[in-house]
Amino acid sequence: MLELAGRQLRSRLILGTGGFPSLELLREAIEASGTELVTVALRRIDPGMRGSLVDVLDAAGVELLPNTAGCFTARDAVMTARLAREAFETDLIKLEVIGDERTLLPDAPELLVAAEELVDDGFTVLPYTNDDPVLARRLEDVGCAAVMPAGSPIGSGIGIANPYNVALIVEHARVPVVLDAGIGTASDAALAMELGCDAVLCASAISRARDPVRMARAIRAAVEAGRAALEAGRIPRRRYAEASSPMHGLPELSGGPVE
Amino acid sequence: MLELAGRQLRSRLILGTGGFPSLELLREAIEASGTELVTVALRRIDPGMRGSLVDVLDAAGVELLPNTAGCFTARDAVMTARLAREAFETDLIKLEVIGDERTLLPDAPELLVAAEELVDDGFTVLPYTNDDPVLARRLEDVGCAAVMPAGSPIGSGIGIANPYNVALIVEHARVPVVLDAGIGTASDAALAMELGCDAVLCASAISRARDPVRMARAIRAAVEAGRAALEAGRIPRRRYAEASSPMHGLPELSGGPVE
Amino acid sequence: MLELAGRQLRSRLILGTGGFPSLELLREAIEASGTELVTVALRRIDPGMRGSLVDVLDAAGVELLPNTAGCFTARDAVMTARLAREAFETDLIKLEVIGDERTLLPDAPELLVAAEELVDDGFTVLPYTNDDPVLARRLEDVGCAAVMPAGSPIGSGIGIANPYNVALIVEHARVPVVLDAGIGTASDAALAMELGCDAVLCASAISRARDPVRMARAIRAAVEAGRAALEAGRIPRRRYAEASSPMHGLPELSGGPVE
Amino acid sequence: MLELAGRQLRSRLILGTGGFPSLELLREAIEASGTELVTVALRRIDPGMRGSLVDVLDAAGVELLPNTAGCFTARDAVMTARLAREAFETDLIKLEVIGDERTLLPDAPELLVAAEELVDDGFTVLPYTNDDPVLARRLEDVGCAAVMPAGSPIGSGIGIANPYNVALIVEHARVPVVLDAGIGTASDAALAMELGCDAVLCASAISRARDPVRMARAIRAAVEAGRAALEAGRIPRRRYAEASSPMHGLPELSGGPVE
Amino acid sequence: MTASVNGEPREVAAGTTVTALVVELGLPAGGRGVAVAIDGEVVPRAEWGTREVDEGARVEVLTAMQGG
Amino acid sequence: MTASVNGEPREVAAGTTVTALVVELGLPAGGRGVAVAIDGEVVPRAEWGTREVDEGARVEVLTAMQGG
Amino acid sequence: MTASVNGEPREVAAGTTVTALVVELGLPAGGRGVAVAIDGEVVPRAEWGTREVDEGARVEVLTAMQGG
Amino acid sequence: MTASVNGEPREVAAGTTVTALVVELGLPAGGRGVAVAIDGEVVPRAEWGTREVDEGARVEVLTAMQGG
Repeated sequence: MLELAGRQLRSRLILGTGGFPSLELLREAIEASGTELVTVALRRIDPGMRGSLVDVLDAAGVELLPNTAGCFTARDAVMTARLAREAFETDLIKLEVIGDERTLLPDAPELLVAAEELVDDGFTVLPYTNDDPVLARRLEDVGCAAVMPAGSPIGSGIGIANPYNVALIVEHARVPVVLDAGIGTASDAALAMELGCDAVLCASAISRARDPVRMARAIRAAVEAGRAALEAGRIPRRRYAEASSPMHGLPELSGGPVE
Repeated sequence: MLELAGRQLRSRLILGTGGFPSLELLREAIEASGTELVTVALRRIDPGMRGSLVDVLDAAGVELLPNTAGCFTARDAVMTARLAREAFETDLIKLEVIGDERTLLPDAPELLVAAEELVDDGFTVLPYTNDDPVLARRLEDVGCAAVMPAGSPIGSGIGIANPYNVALIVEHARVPVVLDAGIGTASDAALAMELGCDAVLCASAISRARDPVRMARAIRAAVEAGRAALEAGRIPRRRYAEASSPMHGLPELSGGPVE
Repeated sequence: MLELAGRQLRSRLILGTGGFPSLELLREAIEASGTELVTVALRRIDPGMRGSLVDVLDAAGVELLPNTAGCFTARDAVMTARLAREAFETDLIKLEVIGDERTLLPDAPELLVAAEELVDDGFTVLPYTNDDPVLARRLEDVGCAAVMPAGSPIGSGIGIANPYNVALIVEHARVPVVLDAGIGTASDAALAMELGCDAVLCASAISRARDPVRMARAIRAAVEAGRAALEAGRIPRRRYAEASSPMHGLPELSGGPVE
Repeated sequence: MLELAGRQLRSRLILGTGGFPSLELLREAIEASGTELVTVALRRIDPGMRGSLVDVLDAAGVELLPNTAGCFTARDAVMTARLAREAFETDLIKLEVIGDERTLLPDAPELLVAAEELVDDGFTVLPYTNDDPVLARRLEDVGCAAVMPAGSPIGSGIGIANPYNVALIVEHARVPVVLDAGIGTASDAALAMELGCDAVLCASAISRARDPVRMARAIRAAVEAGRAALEAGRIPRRRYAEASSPMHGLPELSGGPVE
Repeated sequence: MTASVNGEPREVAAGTTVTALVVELGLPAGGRGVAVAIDGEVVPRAEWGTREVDEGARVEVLTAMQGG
Repeated sequence: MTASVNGEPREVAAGTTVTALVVELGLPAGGRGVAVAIDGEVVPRAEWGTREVDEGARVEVLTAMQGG
Repeated sequence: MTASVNGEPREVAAGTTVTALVVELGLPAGGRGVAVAIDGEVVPRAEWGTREVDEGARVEVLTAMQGG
Repeated sequence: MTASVNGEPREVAAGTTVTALVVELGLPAGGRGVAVAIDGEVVPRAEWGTREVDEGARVEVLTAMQGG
């Protein structure tokens, strides 16, 4: 059981809803993924939009985690969080304060300012951060309910570019660590869990895969595999081989009778 | 369904039986792993041995894959294979011809000689090989039913030291490729499958984990995850980010009424 | 020629003076390294200290780059920079604002505050930063004369943990990028330059090597090698081989006269 | 000084002559590289060829190392070696027996057969091998004067795909180890030397660089850097930082007079 | 009377409340999943029924989109 | 009469068959999971009942062990 | 009269200037490589000759050390 | 008389020695950097002056090329 933001979650996979070609595929992927928590963005109403995202998500029985994607300043992010609270009647917020259009990596100082302000305003803040262990600690110190470091840029599929930093974050954190952004495929998700992350947040790797529903199943299994492997206690890495068949009791097979 | 050596296998995980602290743990790990094929070694009878390995494996309903572990020459390996055929009434053989005690890596020329001889003698040969794409092709050419490249030395837990070579082997192979040796944890197994391997053979990573049964479950899930991810068609790796939330429809949040 | 902070430097290696077992070894390493710029720290006078560091450095003809090592707040770092200016009559400052004793990685928000204040106060600021491309850009925006990302934690010898991020920083920077911290050996320094860094700052890798003077020579050669390789334009990485001997003109060697 | 094949060599860089756009560039690159030993291939005379390769190489004062590139069988390689001995009056031979046109990786069993035959015939055999530690040992055992493992396929520029295997070869070898094939840029060459290789053989990385002469200089410096770093004894990799400035003697900078 | 709604000028009758505007835009009356800001300030749902849209007001009407 | 069994000298009665030896060693009569070589040659199970162990014979009696 | 010098209490004569203190501490008179702060403020070198160390002042006298 | 030289048919006068053929092909007489095989066998340089090219012989004349 993952305890995150006061919730008890059976699934350690948080699903981003961006990038799915249709609401129907999103619905199926949610089911395949087993997720209990999904992100949504807040945007101007689109007159041409067919079907209601919120209805689909409510029917799926998942909780909403609104984000502040697209915000480049603490001010905009805070405002967006407040709008999201009105829209979705939740104090949960995935806080994004982007610093760079090219990498969509967060702006550390603005992120920290926004996090502090939202915590003070009663939000349960889940910040999307970079893989800097110091910033992760600062976010925790101002009262964030988790830290969500990027493995690599959003949608890049590069995986965990610096496992060493993610391990440092995990080692030091007293709140849950959610690997957010960069996952490309199942082994990346398994690795995140083996590094000690408490959960994985995944959007593009699933929604933009050739077969999103199958990939949802794959990432779900990978998250479970990585978590179980962590709990099972892996063997150490060794420089040399260690035989898995006994090296004693070998027969003497060469040749004739005893002289 | 994996078609391997004329069998139809639902599980893509082959379990090595070496290193389990007890037959009971082995039995539980077999069940947890879902495997249908397990390796055994052939050794001089040990008067102190309690319990029958073969009985446990027969009761578990798995097929035996005898190995030639501990053989350093083609001659010994061929002889051991013939003894195994008598003992287990099977033409399946995991062919190992070791070249070096330190790394337990195979001896390429001896391996090829033994493979050819065993194929001619009617065996269904599954050779443990190194990650050399050329040798893999030669083994296939002499009639091996699969190739089983080492990710890294047996029991080392290093994982797949050279994914590039494993990918080259997969790309060229017309027989199943089984990643054999070196797996340390779940993400390694998932990666093997994502590289296109048809199955994973795993002993020490499971048997020597702190909790072998849980690790059996982890590796099983990882193999399924990696396979599903391959089939689902992963997203490409990109140098830059690709937004997973729409970059249009953003509200104008800064400030007062229109002037 | 490297243009850094208004200086024209022939050497692209900046030497940290920390960790040398003696002033004599420091002197020899400076000579072997070819450096023209070396860091110094500012500390309370130590009555037991023998020999004058400044005299050694002045005699070697190198320029001093004082640092603010050991500062954990913008306030302390700014104060230390001002003291350094008095002590060494230089406006150059290697700005360090540490966020964590374990990793000695910088505190992003404090670093940015200190950088801005020192730039406003007329300093030529060379900030030690993490490998976050967004923070690097912010530091540049407030007027820093260079950015000096850590390859990995100070003294760790891990090398460049995330070459991808360093490449992103280089790609975007309009000021020189100096790879600072984490270098373990020559190939790390060569890689830094190949990624496009303008210079390398190196202390422990040299000062704590078994033979510091020889390592100074090694890192110097590596920096020159990496820079020359960048300028020479490396071959692309290819998935397959490309013959380096002609595949035509091969003789027909098998056998007898033409039939 | 490198002792290789009975020669005393000041340069640890062996240059492959394939791929240079002109003999003039080859001549300049030889000079820039400092090499004393260069490879040549043997092919049918080309009536259109201008300038004599051998004259250029003789004038440069370098020794020739003929290769058997393009041979796919032990028989062809042995014959080619004998022709090379006649042509160049040398018993040195870079033995290549290729197993696969796509990767140009060696065919292990054929290579071993050819090596043994050539050693028996009085050649000084320098075999191009893969990175298999067992095969390297076998080649040494039949009397090869060195082993020359591929870092990755010829001309691929991938660098050293499996440093772990190269380290295993070095650790065990009693003859010089020359990293042959796969080098893409300077840091790859430095890494080869740091892994303990005695020399590097490099063709495409230099000859096909945008500026071959500058790249010759770069790789030369990198080989020297890597070798010096090995001899200097690098610092260990540490998980955490180790300060390079003293953590004691820090001033108390915050505030007013003592109360 | 003209206001700006989601960046576009729009004619609104004097006295139009936020609730009325939202319904006019074809959104569910309940407002689940919808948020409104006027002139850079959030309008809490409790005030939708009484808060009128003024001449020149900059209204943002937002709803859930796939994202993140 | 002495033979070598699994590397150790062992007294065996003259006329002892492979089957008898296997049973003597406490192994199941059926022989599932057991293989026997004499003087470096496999003894097929079909011959166990008739094949006798000679003086000085080098017998290997092997069985399944965890491994691989 | 007592001041704190680098964290240690130290007797200084009334009217002692920074320059005098620096020399007392065995540092070069020129002051190259030395910096002084009193009560958390930098004392510019130009003021060393005239600035006196007060009772209870917290003086930091710093110099170059290997580092960085 | 016809022989195959480097895979191409070539008229050669009866009694042509290897040395003569090499010179005919425009190569240095000394032969530095040149090797010759006839019918799959190396012709040592010492025999070039006396070894004649026979009718139908398969001659390979090789020289140094950039490579490796």
